[in-house]
Amino acid sequence: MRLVTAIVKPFKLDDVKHALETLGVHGLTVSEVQGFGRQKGHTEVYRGAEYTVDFVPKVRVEVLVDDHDAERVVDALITAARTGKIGDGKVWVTPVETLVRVRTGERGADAL
Amino acid sequence: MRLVTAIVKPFKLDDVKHALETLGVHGLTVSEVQGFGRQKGHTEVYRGAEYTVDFVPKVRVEVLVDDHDAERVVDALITAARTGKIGDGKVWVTPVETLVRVRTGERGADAL
Amino acid sequence: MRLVTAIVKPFKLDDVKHALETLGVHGLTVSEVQGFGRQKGHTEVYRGAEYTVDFVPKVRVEVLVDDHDAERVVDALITAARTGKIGDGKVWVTPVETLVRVRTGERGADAL
Amino acid sequence: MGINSGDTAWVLASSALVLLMTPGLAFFYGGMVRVKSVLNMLMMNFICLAIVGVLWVLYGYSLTFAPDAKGGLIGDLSNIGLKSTIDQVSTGYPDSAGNYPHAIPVLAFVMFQLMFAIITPALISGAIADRAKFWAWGLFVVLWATLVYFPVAHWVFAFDAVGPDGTTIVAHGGWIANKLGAYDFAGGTAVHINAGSAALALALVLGRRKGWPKERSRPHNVPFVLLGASLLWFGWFGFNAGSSLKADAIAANAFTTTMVATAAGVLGWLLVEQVRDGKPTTVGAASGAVAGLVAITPACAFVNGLGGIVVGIVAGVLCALAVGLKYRFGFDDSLDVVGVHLVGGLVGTLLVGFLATSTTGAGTRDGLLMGGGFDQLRRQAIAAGAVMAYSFVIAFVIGKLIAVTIGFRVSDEDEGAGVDTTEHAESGYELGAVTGVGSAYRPVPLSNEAVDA
Amino acid sequence: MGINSGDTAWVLASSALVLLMTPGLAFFYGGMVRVKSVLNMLMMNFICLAIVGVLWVLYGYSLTFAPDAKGGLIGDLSNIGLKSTIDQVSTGYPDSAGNYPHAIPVLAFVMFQLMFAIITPALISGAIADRAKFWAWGLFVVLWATLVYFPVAHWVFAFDAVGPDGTTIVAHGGWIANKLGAYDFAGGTAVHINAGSAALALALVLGRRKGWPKERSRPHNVPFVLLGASLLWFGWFGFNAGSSLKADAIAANAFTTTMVATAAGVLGWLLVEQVRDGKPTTVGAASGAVAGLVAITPACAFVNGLGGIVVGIVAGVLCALAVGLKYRFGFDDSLDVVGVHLVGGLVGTLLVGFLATSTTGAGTRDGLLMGGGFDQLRRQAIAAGAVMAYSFVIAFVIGKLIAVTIGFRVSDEDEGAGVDTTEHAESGYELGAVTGVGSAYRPVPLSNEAVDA
Amino acid sequence: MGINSGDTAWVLASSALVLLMTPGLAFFYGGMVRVKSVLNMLMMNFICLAIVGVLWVLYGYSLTFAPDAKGGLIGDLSNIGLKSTIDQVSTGYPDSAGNYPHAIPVLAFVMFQLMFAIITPALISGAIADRAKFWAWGLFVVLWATLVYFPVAHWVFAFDAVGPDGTTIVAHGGWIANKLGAYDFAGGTAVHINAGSAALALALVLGRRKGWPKERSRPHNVPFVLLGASLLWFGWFGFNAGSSLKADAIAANAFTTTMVATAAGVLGWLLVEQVRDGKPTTVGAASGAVAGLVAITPACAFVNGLGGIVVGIVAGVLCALAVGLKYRFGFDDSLDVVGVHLVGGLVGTLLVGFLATSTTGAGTRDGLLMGGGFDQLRRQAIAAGAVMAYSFVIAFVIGKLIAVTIGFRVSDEDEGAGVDTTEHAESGYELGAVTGVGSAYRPVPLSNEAVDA
Ligand SMILES: Nc1ncnc2c1ncn2[C@@H]1O[C@H](COP(=O)(O)OP(=O)(O)O)[C@@H](O)[C@H]1O
Ligand SMILES: Nc1ncnc2c1ncn2[C@@H]1O[C@H](COP(=O)(O)OP(=O)(O)O)[C@@H](O)[C@H]1O
Ligand SMILES: Nc1ncnc2c1ncn2[C@@H]1O[C@H](COP(=O)(O)OP(=O)(O)O)[C@@H](O)[C@H]1O
Repeated sequence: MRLVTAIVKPFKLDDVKHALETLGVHGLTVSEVQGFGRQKGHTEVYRGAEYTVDFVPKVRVEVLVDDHDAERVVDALITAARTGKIGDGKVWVTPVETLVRVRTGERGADAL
Repeated sequence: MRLVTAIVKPFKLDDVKHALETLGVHGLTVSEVQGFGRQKGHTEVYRGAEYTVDFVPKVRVEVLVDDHDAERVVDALITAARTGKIGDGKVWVTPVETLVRVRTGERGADAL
Repeated sequence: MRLVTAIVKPFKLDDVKHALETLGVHGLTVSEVQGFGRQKGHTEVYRGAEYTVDFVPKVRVEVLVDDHDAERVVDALITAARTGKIGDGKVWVTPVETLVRVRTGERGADAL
Repeated sequence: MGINSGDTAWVLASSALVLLMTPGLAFFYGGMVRVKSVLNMLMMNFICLAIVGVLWVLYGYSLTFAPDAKGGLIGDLSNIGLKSTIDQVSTGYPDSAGNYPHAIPVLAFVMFQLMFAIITPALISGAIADRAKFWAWGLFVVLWATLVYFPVAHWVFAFDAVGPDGTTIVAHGGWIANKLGAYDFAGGTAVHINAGSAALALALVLGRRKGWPKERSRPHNVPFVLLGASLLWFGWFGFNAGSSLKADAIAANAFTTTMVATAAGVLGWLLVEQVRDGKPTTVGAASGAVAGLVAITPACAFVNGLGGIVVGIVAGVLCALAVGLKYRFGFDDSLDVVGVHLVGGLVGTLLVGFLATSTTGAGTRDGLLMGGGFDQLRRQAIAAGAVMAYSFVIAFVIGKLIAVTIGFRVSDEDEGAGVDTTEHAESGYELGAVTGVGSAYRPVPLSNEAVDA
Repeated sequence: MGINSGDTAWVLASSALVLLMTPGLAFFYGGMVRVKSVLNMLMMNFICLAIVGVLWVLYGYSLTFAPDAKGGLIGDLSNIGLKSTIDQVSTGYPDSAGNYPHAIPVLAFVMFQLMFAIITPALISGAIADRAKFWAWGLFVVLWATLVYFPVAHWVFAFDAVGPDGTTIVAHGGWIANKLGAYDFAGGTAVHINAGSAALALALVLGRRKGWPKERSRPHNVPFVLLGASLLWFGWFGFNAGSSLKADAIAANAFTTTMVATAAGVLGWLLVEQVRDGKPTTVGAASGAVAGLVAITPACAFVNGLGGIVVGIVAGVLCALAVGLKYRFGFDDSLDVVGVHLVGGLVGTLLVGFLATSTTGAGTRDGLLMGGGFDQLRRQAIAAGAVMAYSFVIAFVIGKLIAVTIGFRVSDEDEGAGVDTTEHAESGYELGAVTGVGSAYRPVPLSNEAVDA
Repeated sequence: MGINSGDTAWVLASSALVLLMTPGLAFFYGGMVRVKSVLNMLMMNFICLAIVGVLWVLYGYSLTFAPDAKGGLIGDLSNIGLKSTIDQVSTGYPDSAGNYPHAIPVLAFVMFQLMFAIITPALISGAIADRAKFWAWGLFVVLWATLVYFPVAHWVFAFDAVGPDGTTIVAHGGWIANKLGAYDFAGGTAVHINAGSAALALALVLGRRKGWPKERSRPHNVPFVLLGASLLWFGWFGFNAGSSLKADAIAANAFTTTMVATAAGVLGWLLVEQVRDGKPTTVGAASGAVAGLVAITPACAFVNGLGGIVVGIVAGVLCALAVGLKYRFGFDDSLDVVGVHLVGGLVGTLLVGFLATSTTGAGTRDGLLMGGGFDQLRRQAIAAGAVMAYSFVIAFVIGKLIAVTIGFRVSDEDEGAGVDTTEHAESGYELGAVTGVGSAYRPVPLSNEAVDA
C-alpha cells in the first residue's frame, strides 16, 4: 500500500476531489495546514504596527492507494491542482505497511 | 520504529486514548481532519440555496511505537474505535527511520 | 527523499523556522495538533464542574529534504525547539518514494 | 384624558429594553452550549419572540389583562385581537384631585407586558439544550404560554383598576396581586419561579443527554455568555424600573436596587467560586449577575440600596451553590434554569417578606426584619408555592403529551450529530481559511435556468 | 416656546436606537459573508456612519429639511452647516388653541433624521459583498447620499410646516409627502425601496462574484447574523415609533405594529422554509424578522395590531420566495438586498393602500380593504415607482462612473485572497492556539529607536 | 416638589445606556487581545461593574456628591449607604420664578453618575492586558476608585447647589467645577485624562509583556472590536447628552456634537492610516470613533456641530499618531489607553478653550477662537494638569504597593500559558468539530452520589 500526500491550494480542493473520484478513488482525508515556501505571505497592520504573515493557508490531501495506483493518483493530483503559479504545492508518496478498515478489520487493498 | 496512524470518529477519541493508555502507550498526537468516503456528509440550506457538505469531521491519531508493539497498537485502536457503522475509519502503519526526543536528544525506543 | 516531521511547542515555531532557513531549507508545512504525553494538561471549571483538558497544543512541522540533508535538519530542529522542559516534543524521519512539485512536475530533489 | 409624555417615553423605551433581553438570553445560553447546537439554542429563544408576539395580539393580552373573568384566575375576552386598545389610555392611579397624571397609551402597556410574556418561556429553553425537536418546542411555547403564562401573569400583574375616587374598583384583576396581596414588582413569581419550575418539569420529561453527566462539552463561546449577560443587565433596567410604568422616584429606586443587587450577585457568585474552585470564572461572573437580577426582580421597588446589596449577595451565593443540585438529584437541567431562575426567584420573592420597607414610596407593608412581622412573608410564600406548583404540573403534562404524540426529543443519532444540522440544516461557524471544502452548491429550484445557462 | 421634555426624551432615545441599527446591519450582513471578507462588510457599513454623519452637518440636513427650494424636489441652503438650528425648536403641529404642545429641539430632529440617512446607503452594501474597492464604495456613498438620498428624503419626509392656525403653510416640503399624499410613516419608499433599487443597480454594475452561483461559501458566523437582526429589531422601535416625534398613542401603535409584524415575518419566512426546504433555519428567522420590519416601516402608524400581523406574514412569505429571483435572473445581489428591502419595501408601501385605517389616530384615509377605495393605493404605487426608478437610474450612473474612473471592483486575485487582507490589511479572527505563526512584528516607523535598543 | 417625568425618563434611559458602555469597552478591548487572554480582559472590565457598583452605594456616592467636606476636595459622609436619597429630588437650577422645573429623583442622578464611576477604572485595564493577577486588579479598582476617582469626580462634577433665588449657595461642590471654572461637560478630565494617566502609571508598574515589542499577536477577534466600539458609540449618547440631566436643547446639542465628532474621528484616523500605512483598517475605524468620542466628551455642550467636526478630526488624527508613542518611549500600554484616552482627553479639554461658544445655551464663556481670549484655555489647562498629575502619582503608588505585597503580575509561565486558564480556569472558545478532546468531566463534589450511581 502507498500513502499519497499532497499539499495544494485550498480553492483547488474541489477539482482535486473530482479528479480522484473520476479515477475511482473511494476515499480521502484532508486537513488545513499552513505552508511556507517560495510563495510570499502578506502583511497586516494594526494601529500602525506591521505584522507579517509568512505562512500561506494550504490543504493537505491524503489518499491511501494500492501500490499500482500510486502513480496514476499522483498524476491526477498534479493535473487537478496545477494553476501554474508559485505555491501550487507538492505531492509525495510514502510506503504503508499495514492498512486496516476499522469497521470490518479488512486489511490491505480490501480496506480501501 | 513505526508510526501508527488512525482516522477515527471524533467521539471515539476518549475510548481510543484509554485503550492506548491501558496498553502502556505514553504519548500520542491528534489533529482534526475532514474525511471523505462511504459515509455521507450532510446538506445545509441558506436562504433556500442548498449546500452539500461532503466531508465528515474525523480525528487523526498518530502513535509512534517500537516495532514489536505496532501490531498490538493497531489492534487496540481498531477495537476501541469500532462502532460497526460506516465511517469508522482506517488505521495504517508506516516505517520510521529515526526518532528523537527533542528535550534530551534520546533516540529510538528511548525517545518514546 | 526523506520527510522530517517534528512535534514542537507552538511558541518555538519562529525559532524552528529561522533555524531551517539558516540551513538553506526552502519550504515547510505546519499544522496545529494536540499532544498527549508526559506534559500535563490543565483543568477548567464551569459552574463548579471540573473539566480536565489532557491535551496540550503543539505544532507539527514537516520538512521534505534530500536524503543526505535529513540528519542536519533533524539536528537543527532539535536545537531550535529545545527548552529542556517536559513536552518539547519529538522529531522523526520517514522515507519518501516519489516527490513532485505540482507547478512544474519536477521530481525528487528538484521539487524542493 | 391627556397622556404623560415622559412616562410614555419611559415605558416605550423600557419595552424596547426588555425586547432586547430575549436575544441577550439567547446569547447567554447559546455561548454555553457546544458548537454543534448553538443555532438551535438561539432559535429556541428567538422563536418565542415570533410565537408569543402573535399570540399576545390574538388573545394573550386579553386573557392576561382584560377584566377578570372569574375568581382572579384569568382575564376575559374583551380585548381579543387588541380590540378596544388603540388610542385608549392606561390610566394608572388617580391623584387626590381625581386626575390621572400618569396616564399612558394602553398600547404602550400592551407592548411592555408582551416582552415579559416572551422572555418567560424563552428562559425554560436552557433546561433542554442539545436535544429537543424544534417544532415540538414551538408547540410547547404555544401551549405553555396559553395555559400557564397568561393566567399566572393575570394572577400576579393584573391589578384591580380604581375609579377617580381612588377606591371604587372599576375592573377586577388577579388573585395574587389583589386578594393575597403578595408583592412581586416585576415578576419573581410570574416570570422566574414560573419558568424555573417549568424548566424542571421539561428536564424530567426529556431526560438526560447522552453520556451526561460523565461526558460534557465546554461552553463553546464564553464571550457570547458575557455578551448575553450584559444585554440582559442592560435590558433588565426596563424590566424592573419600567415596571413602575412611570418615570418617577419608584422607577429610580427600582433602577438603583437592580444595579446594586446585580453587582452584589457577581461578587457573591465569584466568592463561592474562589473558595470552592480556587478561581473566579467568567461564566460565574455572568451567572452571578443573572442570579442577582432574578432575585431583585420581585423586590426592586420594595427594598432600598442596602437591601439590594443583601438580596444580590444572598442570591449570588445560593445560586452558585444550587447549580450543583442537578448532579445530586440526577436531572439534566442543562444550563441551570432551576439553579438560577427557580432558586433566584424564590430567594427574591421570600426576601421581600424580610426586607420590604415602607420608605421606598411604593406603598409596601414592612417585612419581617423591618418590623413588619411574618404577615408579608406568609403571603410571599403562598404566591411562590402556588406558581411553582401550577407551572410544574401543567408544564409536565404538556411536555408528556408532546413527547408521546409528535415526540419532543431528537434521535440519539441526531443528538450525536448535533441539532444545528439536523433540526436547522445549518452550522454555526465556518471559520476555516479553507473555503469550499466539500461545497457543491445547488441554488433554489427556481433558479435552475440561470444556473444551467 | 417650551419644549416637551417627554417627547424630547423619546426622540433622543429613538435617535440612539436608530444609530445602533447600522452596526446591527453590519453584523447581520457581516455574519453572512465568508470569513475572508467579514471586516470589509463591517467597514462598508461603519463608514456610512462617518461619511454621512459629516455630510449631514455640512449640507445634507439642509438639502433634506430646509424649506423647499423648488417644486418639492429639494431643500434650500438655509441650514447649511446646521446654521439656525442650535437652540431652535421643531414645533410639530399646533393644537386647537394655537399652541405647540409637542415642540422638541430642532437638533433632536436633526439627529433622528441623520440616522435614517446613514442606514439607507449602508443597506445597499449587502449587494456587493466580497468584491468592492473600499474607497470606491466610500465615494459612492458620498455621491448617492447627495444625489439620491437627500432629495428623496425631502420628497417623502419633509412635510409642509403650518402656522399656529393649523392651516397656513409657512414652509413647503417635498412632493410625495404633500402633493401626492402617499403615506410612508418611517421610510418604506425613502429608505427601503430606495436602497433596494440602488442595490440592484450596483449588483449589475459590479457583476457576479467569481464562480457565482455555482461556488459559494456558507455564512461564516450565523450567531452574528442573529445578533445583527436582534439589534436591528431593537433599534427599529426607534425608527418606527420614534417617527411619531412624540411619545404618544401614535408612537405606541407604531411600536405595536412593528413588534407584531416582525414576529409574523419570522413565522412567514420559516413557513416557506419548512415547506420548501424541510427545515426552519436561523438565517431564515433573522431574514424573516428583517422582512417584517421593512414592510411595516411605511405602514406602522396606519394599520392596527391585526393589520401588522397581515403585513408581517405577507412580507415574510414573499421575501422568502423573492430571494430566489437573483438565481433566475442571474444577478449576484449577494446578501439579498433586493429580495428583502426592495420587495419588502414594496409590500409594505402597497399594503398601506389596502390596510390603512383611520382609527389609529394618525390621520390617514382608509385603504382599499377598509372601505377607502383605490385612491390611496394609487398614490402609494406612484410614490413607490418614482423612488424606485429614480434611485435605480442615478445609482447605476454613479456606479458606472466610478467603475470606469477609479474602478469599483477589486482584481480577481484580490477577490480570491479575500478583501479583508487586500483592502484593509487585516484578518477577522486569529483563534488558533498556535500564536505567533509566521509573525514578524515590525512596529510603526516612529518606534524604531526603542525597538532596536 | 414635582419631578419632571420627561427629564427623568431621559436620565434613566441615559443611565442604562452608560451601563452598556462597560461591556462595550470589554468587547472593544477583548477583541484586541490574543485568544488566550480574552476572558481575562472581559473580566477586568466586568468586575468594575460589580466592585464599583457596591462601593458607590456604600460610600462612593457620598464622597463624590455629598456636600463638600473641605476645600472642594471631597464630599462628606452625609449620604453614606445612600442615606437621605430615597424619594428625594435632585432639583437642578431654579427658573426665574424660583421653581425647579427640571427636578428628577436623586436616585436617577445617583445611578447616572455611578456608571461613570464604573467605566473610568475599566478604561485603565487596557494598559495591562495579558499579564495582571485578577484579584490584584480587583484590589487596585477598590483603591483607585476610592482615592482617585471619587475625589476627582467631586472636583469636576459636583456643582454648588443654589437656592430658589438662583444665587445663594446652599451646598458647596468641587474646586475645578466651581472655583477654577474649567468646563468639562461629561468627563474629559474626570474620566479620560484620569484613566489615561493612571493607565500610564500601571503600564510602568507592571512592565512590558514578555517579548514586547518584537513579538506580538494579532487582535484575535476584530468583529468584537467593532461591536465594542459600536456599543460605546451607542451608550455614549447617554454619557454626553445625558449629562445635561434634562431632555432639552442642551442635550440635543450634546447629542449632535457627539455624533459628528465621532464620525469625524473615524475619518481622521483612517486618513492617517491611508497616508502612513496605505490601508484603512477596521481596528483603525473603531479606534477613531473612540478617539472622537473621548475628545468631544468635555466639549459636547459647549461647541456646535461644526465645532464637533473640528474636535473629532483633530482627535482622530492626533490619537492615530499618538499610539506610536509607546514604541518610542518603550512602555507597553498594551491597548493604547494613553494614546487614545489621555491624548484624546487632553485634546478635547483644551479645545474647549479654543472652540467654546456662548451660543449653545449651556452658559459658557467663549473660547480663544470665538473671541474669548486665553482665559478659558488657562482654566482648562490647569484642570487637565491637576487631574493628570494627581491620578498618575496615586495610581503609581497604589500599583507599586500591590506589586510588592500581593504581587500584580502573573508568573512568566502563566503569561505564556495565557491568563484565561491560569487566572480563570476557562478558555474563550471551543469551536472544534472535535468535541470531547481530552475531556474527563468531573462534576462538583456535591454531586458525586448521583454520578457514581
Ligand atoms: N521542503 C518542504 N517541505 C515541506 N513542505 C514544503 C516544502 N517546500 C514547500 N512545501 C509546501 O509546499 C507549498 C508550496 O511551496 P512553494 O515553495 O510556495 O511553491 P512551489 O511548490 O510552487 O514551488 C508550501 O506552502 C509548503 O506548504
Ligand atoms: N483511500 C483513503 N485514503 C485516505 N483516507 C481515507 C480513504 N478512504 C477512507 N478514508 C478515511 O476514512 C474515513 C472513513 O471512511 P469511509 O469510507 O467513510 O468508511 P469506512 O472506513 O467505514 O468504510 C473517511 O472519512 C476518510 O477520512
Ligand atoms: N508515542 C508518541 N506518539 C506520537 N506522539 C507522541 C508520542 N509521545 C509523545 N508525543 C508527542 O510529543 C509531545 C511531547 O511529549 P511529552 O511526553 O509530553 O514530552 P517529552 O517529549 O518532553 O518527553 C506530546 O504532546 C505528543 O504530541
